[in-house]
Amino acid sequence: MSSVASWEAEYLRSKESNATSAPSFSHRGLSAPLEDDLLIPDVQLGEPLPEETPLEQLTRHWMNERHAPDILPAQDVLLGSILDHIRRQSDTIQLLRGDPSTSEEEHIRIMLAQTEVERVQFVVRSYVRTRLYKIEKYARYIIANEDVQTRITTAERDFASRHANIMDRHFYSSVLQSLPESQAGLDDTPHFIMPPMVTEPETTRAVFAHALKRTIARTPEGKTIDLPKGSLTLLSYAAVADLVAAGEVELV
Amino acid sequence: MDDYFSIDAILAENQRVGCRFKIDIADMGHLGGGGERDITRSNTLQLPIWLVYTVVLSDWADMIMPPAFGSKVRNALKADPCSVRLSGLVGAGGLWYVFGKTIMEILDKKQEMSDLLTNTFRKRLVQVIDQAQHFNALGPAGGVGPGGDSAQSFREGLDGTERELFALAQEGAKRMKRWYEESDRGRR
Amino acid sequence: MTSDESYGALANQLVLQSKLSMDLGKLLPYDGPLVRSMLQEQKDLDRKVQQMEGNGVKVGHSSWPALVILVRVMHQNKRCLLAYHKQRLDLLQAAYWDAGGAVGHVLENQRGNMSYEEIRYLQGYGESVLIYREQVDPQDVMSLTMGVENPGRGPMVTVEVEICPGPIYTESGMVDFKPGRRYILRRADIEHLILQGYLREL
Amino acid sequence: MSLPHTLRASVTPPELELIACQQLVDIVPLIAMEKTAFISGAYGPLRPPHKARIPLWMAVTLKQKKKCHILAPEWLTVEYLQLKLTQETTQAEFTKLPFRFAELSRVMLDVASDDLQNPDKLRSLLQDLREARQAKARAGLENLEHSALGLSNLSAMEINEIRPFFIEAMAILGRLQPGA
Repeated sequence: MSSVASWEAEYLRSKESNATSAPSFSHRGLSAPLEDDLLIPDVQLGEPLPEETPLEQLTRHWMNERHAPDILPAQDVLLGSILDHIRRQSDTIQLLRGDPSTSEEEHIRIMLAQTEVERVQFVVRSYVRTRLYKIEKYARYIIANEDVQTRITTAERDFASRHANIMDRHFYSSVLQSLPESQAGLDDTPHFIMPPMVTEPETTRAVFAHALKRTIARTPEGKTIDLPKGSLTLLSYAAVADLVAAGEVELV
Repeated sequence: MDDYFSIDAILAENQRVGCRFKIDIADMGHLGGGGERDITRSNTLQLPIWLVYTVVLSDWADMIMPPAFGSKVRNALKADPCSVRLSGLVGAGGLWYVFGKTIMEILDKKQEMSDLLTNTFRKRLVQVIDQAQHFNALGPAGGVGPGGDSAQSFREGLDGTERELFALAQEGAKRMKRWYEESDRGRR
Repeated sequence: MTSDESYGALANQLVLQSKLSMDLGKLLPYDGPLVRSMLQEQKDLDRKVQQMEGNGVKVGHSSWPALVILVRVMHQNKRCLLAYHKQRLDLLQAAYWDAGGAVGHVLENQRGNMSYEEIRYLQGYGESVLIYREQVDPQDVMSLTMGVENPGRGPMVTVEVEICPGPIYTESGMVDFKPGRRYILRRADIEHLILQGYLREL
Repeated sequence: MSLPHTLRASVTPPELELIACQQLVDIVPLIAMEKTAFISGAYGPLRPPHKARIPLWMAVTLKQKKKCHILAPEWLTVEYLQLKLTQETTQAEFTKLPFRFAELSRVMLDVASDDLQNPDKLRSLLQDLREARQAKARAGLENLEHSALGLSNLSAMEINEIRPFFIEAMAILGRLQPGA
């Protein structure tokens, strides 16, 4: 695919994700860029708030995930489309970088594209790694709870079961197999005051909730808290978990 | 704090509390770390918190209200919570609040102890963050924080939980300072 | 386990090692002997409990409190053993990511501190991450195992060679690193070498 | 764990700065560039001396290459910040400021102070504002109980500074309730 064509494809595809039209990188000396024949952008990906671009959406989900004590609903469609976009942009940069005759203007544009790719890569990586951290930490809790599994991708669920498996195997080979029969399990329910052996997310932990629209939070004790549009409240995550999933509240 | 695998949670429950036994128990004398072979009735042993629950809730022993929560301390805390050196009551690194929570769980009327713990904690909180942010600005060398030695003695009097909060507040302030300083050099 | 040893003393030693390791932020040598003597203590306690149960000790029996206390001590020992092992796994996983996902690099530095089971665990963990990446991002577009601490630094970075990693192929061609020399390279090409300590970012 | 220890308790200033730099700013380009499709959106064309609106990260990259001037946002002026400082020091609640004003002003002052009017005065006003608001956030601690605390108008960076401390303090208060 010649370099101009690759940017063409990129340009046409970018018109699908956001309304503005843009001619491609024009290769030095080649014909003038395409006229702006505005294509009607097809349906936006997912159901973002009206003016949120895919990257803005991912940034919101990234911040939500970084702050929430529990694991949030997966955004694999959005994530997949952004990964695609990064790959296409990187391929285009590779092609253009290989061409020795690029002008100074072209060189700067490549550097801008490269700078952005690394920024978006970082957001995607931090988002994914934050979810992985929670999945590792609550692997056995996730395995035991169907409802949690609906919030994660198949790859994450497989990772959770592999993780629970290698941990159980490790505990067994290092400790449990040498313990008396009565003690060899990982699911004791001792009648003493002792925390459960399965670590659970601390959903009562506080978060800073920014209301994107006027809404009502409900604390675990049943108290309701009015959240005016644009307000910022420090309160228990459990009180806003549903609102965060519904996109009415974001965690900042 | 109460995660099964949490090292800090386990260490917190190693703190010892005095228990006066109401029954004899053969060859358990060493539980209290002492030399005797058996526990005999009305013996008082210092037991780790994780064991106190078992013996007290089974009514084999009564927990002795430690001086750290005696009336003298309670009155001092009601008068001026910032003046009391909590670390002096439970030993440096000791956990006065965790200690109080344990006792609360065993007491019948829990509200009074909860109020004591909550009010003490909240009133000392502003002082903890003030010092952490100011102390940080001067840097560890600048030991004399606001109010000179009274600040110094307040810091020394922090219990383990407060010390952790002090470190959290300091870390937050340091991170901000680093970001401001770094961005000066980083970009030009 | 001598009788004058207060129950839980060994467990306390073990957990204090974990606390020291947490405060230092590094893996201490695996304390096999202490773990083994605790497992022995558990067996002795269990035998004593079995004997008491054999002698008909149950609720209301004069020795019932002693039996309950012994069982409580066993549960506490078990929690300390598992917490000690879990804390070490957390450190090993952190070391894995700090080394940009290079299990070999972690083993090179930590093998002496690790038990045989921990080596197997780390290898299993590394494989599991790669299986996950294969499913989610086969071309590693997001560079899953790269750093997540300093975002947005410019694409180019100046580095100095600490340990010579030898010739490395990067997108901008072959780089034959010489000790002590400085290079300006694309961050993405050499970030893993920074993480593993071969290069130092200036 | 797949997340380093330092990142678990809270988001970091560099991460907040990365987000802030997604914000669009006006520039006067010194280089021509066709309209181009980036991942975050399509920007340009850049046609000197016409103004253009691009993300701050892009403006920073161009400015470092001396390929543009960045126009200060309307709130980054001595008059506006002076007014805000007066409000801040005379009323109890936090005054309204752009949510990421700390990061944006920091980046602008670092990279494009020559494009700003009286940068040193801006720095001192921002520092005074920061200290006045930090004192207010601390005061907010007194009515901290384990349920909810309103902190409207606090900015992203200010939230981040008090986050680990406030959240842990609330968790402790929660644990000190009977039957917690």
